[in-house]
Amino acid sequence: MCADSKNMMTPKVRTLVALALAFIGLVNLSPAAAEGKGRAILARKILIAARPGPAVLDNGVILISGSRIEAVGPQSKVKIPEGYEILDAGDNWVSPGFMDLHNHSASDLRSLNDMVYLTNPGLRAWAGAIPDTAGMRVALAAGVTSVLTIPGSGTNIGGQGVLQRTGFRGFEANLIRNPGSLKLAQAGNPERSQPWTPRRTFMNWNTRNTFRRGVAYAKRWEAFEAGEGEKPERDIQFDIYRSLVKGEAQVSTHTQIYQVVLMTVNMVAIEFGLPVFIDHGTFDGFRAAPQAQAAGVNAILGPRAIQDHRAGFVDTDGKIMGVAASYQERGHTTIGFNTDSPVIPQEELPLQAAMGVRYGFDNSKMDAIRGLTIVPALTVGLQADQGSVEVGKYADLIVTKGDPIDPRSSVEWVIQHGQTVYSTQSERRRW
Amino acid sequence: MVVVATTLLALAASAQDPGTPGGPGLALFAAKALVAELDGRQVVDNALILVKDGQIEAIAARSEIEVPTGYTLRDLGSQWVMPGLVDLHTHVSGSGINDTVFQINSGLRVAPTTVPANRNLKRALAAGVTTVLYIPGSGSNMGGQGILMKTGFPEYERALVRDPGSLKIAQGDNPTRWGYGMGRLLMNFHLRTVIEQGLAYAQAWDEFEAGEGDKPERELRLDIFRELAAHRTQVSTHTQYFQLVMMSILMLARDYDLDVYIDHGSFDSYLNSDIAVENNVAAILGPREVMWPNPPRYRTDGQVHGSAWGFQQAGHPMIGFNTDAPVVPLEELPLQAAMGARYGMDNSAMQAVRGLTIVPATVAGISDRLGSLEAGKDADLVILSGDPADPRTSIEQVYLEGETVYDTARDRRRW
Amino acid sequence: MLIPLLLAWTPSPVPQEAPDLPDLYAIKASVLETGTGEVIEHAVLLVEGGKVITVGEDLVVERGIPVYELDPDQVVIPGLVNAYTRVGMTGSGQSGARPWQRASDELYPAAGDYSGVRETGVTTLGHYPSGNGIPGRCVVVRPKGSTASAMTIKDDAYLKVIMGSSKSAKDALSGGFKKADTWIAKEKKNKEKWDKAKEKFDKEKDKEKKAKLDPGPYKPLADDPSAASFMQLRDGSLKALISVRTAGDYLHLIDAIGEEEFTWDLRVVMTRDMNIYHVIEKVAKSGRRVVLEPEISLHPGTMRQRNLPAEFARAGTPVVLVPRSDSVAGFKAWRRHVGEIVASGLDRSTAMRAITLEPAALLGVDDQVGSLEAGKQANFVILSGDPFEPGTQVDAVILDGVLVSGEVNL
Amino acid sequence: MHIQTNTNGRTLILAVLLPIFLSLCAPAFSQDEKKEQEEPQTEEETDEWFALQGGDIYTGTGAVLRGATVLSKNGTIDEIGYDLFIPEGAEVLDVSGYRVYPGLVAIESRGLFGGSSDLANSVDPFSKNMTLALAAGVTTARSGSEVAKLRAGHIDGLVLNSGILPRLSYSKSSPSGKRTLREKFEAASQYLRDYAQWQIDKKSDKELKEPSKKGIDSSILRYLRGEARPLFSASQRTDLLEIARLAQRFGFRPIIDGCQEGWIVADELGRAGASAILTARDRSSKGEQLVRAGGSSIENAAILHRAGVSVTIIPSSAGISLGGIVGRDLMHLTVEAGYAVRGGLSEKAALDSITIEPARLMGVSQRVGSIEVGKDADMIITDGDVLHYQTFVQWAVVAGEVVYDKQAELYFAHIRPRPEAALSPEERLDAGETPEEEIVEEAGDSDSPGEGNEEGDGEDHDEDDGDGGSRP
Repeated sequence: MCADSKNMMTPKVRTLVALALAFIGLVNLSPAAAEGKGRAILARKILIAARPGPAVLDNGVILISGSRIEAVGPQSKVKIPEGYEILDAGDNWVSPGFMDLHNHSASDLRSLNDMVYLTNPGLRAWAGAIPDTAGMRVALAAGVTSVLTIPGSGTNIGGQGVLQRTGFRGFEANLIRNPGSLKLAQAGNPERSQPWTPRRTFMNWNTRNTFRRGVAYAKRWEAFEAGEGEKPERDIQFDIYRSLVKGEAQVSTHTQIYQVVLMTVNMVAIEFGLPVFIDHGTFDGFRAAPQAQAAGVNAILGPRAIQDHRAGFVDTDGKIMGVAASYQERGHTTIGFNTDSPVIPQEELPLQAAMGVRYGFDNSKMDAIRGLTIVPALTVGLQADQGSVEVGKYADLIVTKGDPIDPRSSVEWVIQHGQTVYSTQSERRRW
Repeated sequence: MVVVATTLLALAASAQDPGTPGGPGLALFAAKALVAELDGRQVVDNALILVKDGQIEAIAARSEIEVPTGYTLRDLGSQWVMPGLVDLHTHVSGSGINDTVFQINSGLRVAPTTVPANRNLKRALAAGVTTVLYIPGSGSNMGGQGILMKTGFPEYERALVRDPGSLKIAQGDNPTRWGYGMGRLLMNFHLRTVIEQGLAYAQAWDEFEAGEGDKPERELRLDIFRELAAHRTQVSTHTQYFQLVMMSILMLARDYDLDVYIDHGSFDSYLNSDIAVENNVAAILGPREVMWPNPPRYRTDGQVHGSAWGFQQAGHPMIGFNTDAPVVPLEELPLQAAMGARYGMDNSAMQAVRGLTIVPATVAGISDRLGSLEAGKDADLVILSGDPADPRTSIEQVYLEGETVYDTARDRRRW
Repeated sequence: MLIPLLLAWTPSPVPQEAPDLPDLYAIKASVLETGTGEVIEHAVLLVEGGKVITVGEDLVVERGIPVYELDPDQVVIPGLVNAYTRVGMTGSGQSGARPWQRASDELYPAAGDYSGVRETGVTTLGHYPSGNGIPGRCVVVRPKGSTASAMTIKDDAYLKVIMGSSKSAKDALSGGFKKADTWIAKEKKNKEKWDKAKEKFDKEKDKEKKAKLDPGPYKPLADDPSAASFMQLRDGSLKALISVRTAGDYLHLIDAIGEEEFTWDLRVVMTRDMNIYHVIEKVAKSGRRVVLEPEISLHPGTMRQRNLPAEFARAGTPVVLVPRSDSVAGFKAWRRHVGEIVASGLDRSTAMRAITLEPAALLGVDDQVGSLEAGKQANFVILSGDPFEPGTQVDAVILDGVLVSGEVNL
Repeated sequence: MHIQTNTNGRTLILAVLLPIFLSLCAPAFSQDEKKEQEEPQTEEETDEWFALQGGDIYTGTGAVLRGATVLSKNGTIDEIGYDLFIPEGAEVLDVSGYRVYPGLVAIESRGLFGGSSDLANSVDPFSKNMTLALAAGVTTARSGSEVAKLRAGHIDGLVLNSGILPRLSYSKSSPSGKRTLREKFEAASQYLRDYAQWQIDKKSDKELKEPSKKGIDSSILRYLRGEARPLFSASQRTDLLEIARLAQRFGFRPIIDGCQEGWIVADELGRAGASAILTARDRSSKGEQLVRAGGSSIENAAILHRAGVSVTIIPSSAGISLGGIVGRDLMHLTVEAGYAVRGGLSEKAALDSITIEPARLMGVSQRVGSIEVGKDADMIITDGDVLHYQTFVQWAVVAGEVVYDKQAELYFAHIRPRPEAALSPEERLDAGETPEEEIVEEAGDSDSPGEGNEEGDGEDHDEDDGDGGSRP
């Protein structure tokens, strides 16, 4: 603000503020304030969902100090320090909070698509982001504790997504990373929405050209920062590519049928060498699973979970194929699930995994729960902070009546950064 | 000699009025003076206000100071005195303020459209509104530059307080009507593009003036950013919803370090109050004073939430009010504060009065001249029958720089 | 004793007006298929007056009888019978039940198609009337003759019925029989009335009175044409060819027939995803013929090929094959298409029977045509080779003993 | 051991048969029923026996008979129990290690029967959708005003009842409509009073003539006499309340379709003896101008059930959808019921809500909806807890005949082929699986739970823990 208002927060005012904050209890709804007393959570079954690492721990205890996990182990071994608040989940199960890498609904839903240009790498979903809408409150009550909110697929490059938590109030409290990703939609929707009906070959050329320029821009900066070459002119249209090249953000791709998924792998991952993941991958996309696996392109699948015999797609010989199962059969090992909320209500993310399993996804090693937690975390490079119940990670935990992907298993408790952000004991069940 | 004197008197005839520049001093006795300092005195009972050369010379309890000799005394009896009201969101000082050829019009200025002391302003004056920020409309993303002006002077030069008074930015809604399938994301991108350019331009000039680098080419479109970069003016944002207000705060204030304040933040904007506090972004509210029962994304469980209340909840200390005249008539500015208080704002510490005076004056960077009854500030005084926020209160007199520009004893009551 | 005749073979040029064959002649062929499934080598076929006198292996031909010795590659087969065609017909049908309607009423001998038909070796046609519901009755013709009667071999060969999974379709059939019942009841009453009157008349002695009482000869009730048709179905003087599309249709057909007993065969309309295979066993048990195209279809929802004609045949159902497309071009491709499903599993002799004797039986003219046996019409085709080989040409077509296409040299 | 459980099994059956048969409302139905049941007999000369052996039989009445046998004769269940005598030539299906449940009943369906209305004459008994519905466990479904069995491969013995669920409208959207309906009810109940009075008076005064039926809505008379129940579509609190009041005032039991805000007025609905047809996951936010509770709640089914409202569950889409977005159509009826459990409904009530409850509403509970002697042999055989998302129907039996066999159909044979799927559900990651609850439930309505069951739930405990421990 101007000279005068710079000191608008005089000490007096500041204390006032602090008081006020304390009163209305917004404090417990911001991660900053999480520090302080420790907690211990005991449960009959804890889904560790580590990768690599164990899947389950029976009769375990989780120690939380501040916002992070301090220790995990069998109740017999782990000693609970003095003064720790003990939450006994009893026969309930504890698992890591779910993460959805294809979300639109943590926003005003009016800022999804800007239809003026085909490629808009400079746009930011941030400008429309609302992490804790009424709908997302329900999602939180279903255990969805973090989402990647991305622009729509009305154009080839919709803009930059933003990674948000869902447990707290306001944007900053919930911000995980911005930019979270660059949203790429190769085909399927963009051709519909343009009055001049571009087709896939042109869209691909145009997208590819944008990527080429973006990567070149990023390289120029790299060179400059390495002391070679002079300072490039700042271009916010292409800044995102600096993050991509550094691996600080990924390309989240609306990509579906075989040839399009193949192009995602060949163009984005192999030709441009950018971190990218499949963010639909449905219909006969699974036919490109081996290539995706080879190129290290993770498959975040949904919301379509099955594929039957359809002209133009694939001959399933009458079988009704599970999409996730089909990736798995073809050797893909890093498979997650998404909802494309609001296409599927955000709170039904776990159902996506359940349906994956129903239609043949091998869950004997408990990869379904991983597909909702550690896999998405790995996919966007957050595995150090979240995605599994391991020491040092944020205490983003959900307590369910049973198998967390079973629709019958209600969520009783949601803990984010060590704080209870939802509990059916203190309020009517939202979901 | 005498002749000279008489001629002098004749010449100064107008300037004879006490309190005005060149005139004798003026001493006002009032039952109550709403001082409205930013951090300090709020009220003085049985106050004595000394006015000299259009400025406030001193203000204190009658018991505390003597009236210097030669001063004209006026006893206002049971009436109150308060600083002139300031409205930072008005469009009624002229016409032709919505150019929608381009989305970004950082170069446009409202100055050439101004009609000082027009009918609207006169009525506003009669309501105690002495200073307004006259800004472009929100038809485009960046409407242009507003001016700060006083409502009571017919001459532009005298009326003008500061040009540029602000840069007007409109982030959502209205500009989207502009067409081309443009949504908020692209508008946001356009804003960032021009701000980046502008700040770079400003920096280039600074470097040049510091003797480094060569003289940048002049660009009318971007000059305003030199003012902004130097914190000589502010960004006034048409911003309402949560995510727009969030952008005003985090992008404009935090990321680009512009002096920005929320202009008519409504709906669910107050949910940003904590980051507004963190980033020293003031909240000027109105004309929508309550959250609609059915807000776009949030649920209030049917409760009606006052915007001012909402910001106050998070302890926001800088809450002001505006009318967006002609959306709401300028003379109803005090009503905005009244409604803020009605819908839950704590008014125990005169928050309503502050929100009409010192708060807007401060965020507009003119609190050195206006916004409170402090020695050295312009003698823009409002003489009224009681609590300014109360619609029943009548305005009796308005002084502008010591000059009586409105007096119900002299003029027909306008409001 | 046999007089060997050397004959110089020359490939026939542009087919000119075929020279007539004598009334009595013999054909010597290295291979002859009778249509019954029997294949005769070194066959001799003796024809007189347009009929087959005898056919057999190495028969002695009396001196003086002209003998046409065919080229060793050439094969003789019976004239083909297409029991389900409208080639040459022009009428457009109505919907609803019109069981009295006759295809013979729209015969047009001058139709250009017939000459084309002859060249394809098809010597017998079953024409059905077009329309929906119950379009009417089929007429059997030879593709030759200047008048309808000259063409006609047999009328009222079958009654075409279209069955579907719908109340209206089912009622059309069952309702027809009900109509018949009510007509019979009425007629019965009518007769009884007359009998009473007659009785009274006979009893009466008084001459004048008797004159008044004379009921005259019995006048039966004017017959209701559609009721009549269903009575004919019952008494067997008329059979039905009922067409269905799906397995469900078949079940609804059986349901609609209920207790009624009459002769009927089945026409299966080939569609892309056919599910008729669900009832192949049921159909086989019923012992009905099935009429369908020599078509490879797909198992629903898959790319798996199904050879339904072969499946029907294997289940024991007599199969009648008709050209895929009902046009002269379709007739030309007919044998080739049958060849395809033979290649993919249909028994060869069943296939031959399915385009000759079986359709003849369906039309009720197997006593005259459909196979080369003594006493039957001398309808046969001389082919340049194996009937089901793609390259095989029609060298000559003989209809009622007369050469109607191509040529045969001494 | 066996014998003991066996007898247990029998007592259980008897214990539950009585109430069920008593609960058969509407004499109107029993006639239809006779008609229906004769049909099969007339067609079969020889009796057709079918034996389902060795499965754990979840009869749907609360009883669970482990490793028991269901014997059906001509499509009707003849005997249930242990060591039954299997007649010569009976078709026998060994389902040891699998579970047997009553076939599911869908109170709404689209496109299962191929045909339009008049199913008997238009059904396509080979339609893909019918097979897929059977694969989802549905053996009875309503189509329009008819309710019919999914007898794949047959067109007879199909329709169980018709003219069902007559609709009435009583909504604040049409005040005039409400008035007319109220008046109709007034008139009808007045007529009934007059008629009763006449019955008495005519004893004394022979001349007295019967009150005229003129202008009386005969269908409404049937509702008032309890011969049929009307169906209302209503979701908003106010409408629900109004309907409840109407029902209580005139004394009929309404069926309410939608019922989204039912959880708010559950007690009123309970008092009115209402039944609810709902989608457990229904999503709607309340009108914001209301300061009271409103909109949908995941607890809707549970709260209504607790208040004595019988609950029937149907997914948001009553058709078969292969578009790829799964979990919301009739292929996932059990998943929808699962969401009701999430909201607090008991497993038993959830199963009822897709079997016996809808059967009752459609007046066919004497034929389908549970596994009991005398009812149709319509059963599904699953590889686990029927409400578990991973469970697949292995065989579907309708009228004592296998009409669906997972391994014999193209669609799902490749998913966990049977040998593997023979795993008992306990070996799965599956906590929703709680047979104890069933036993508890059932202890309520029958005298003795029986050792067989207690034993059973003991096992489950062990294995459950065991499995947990054995996991990596």
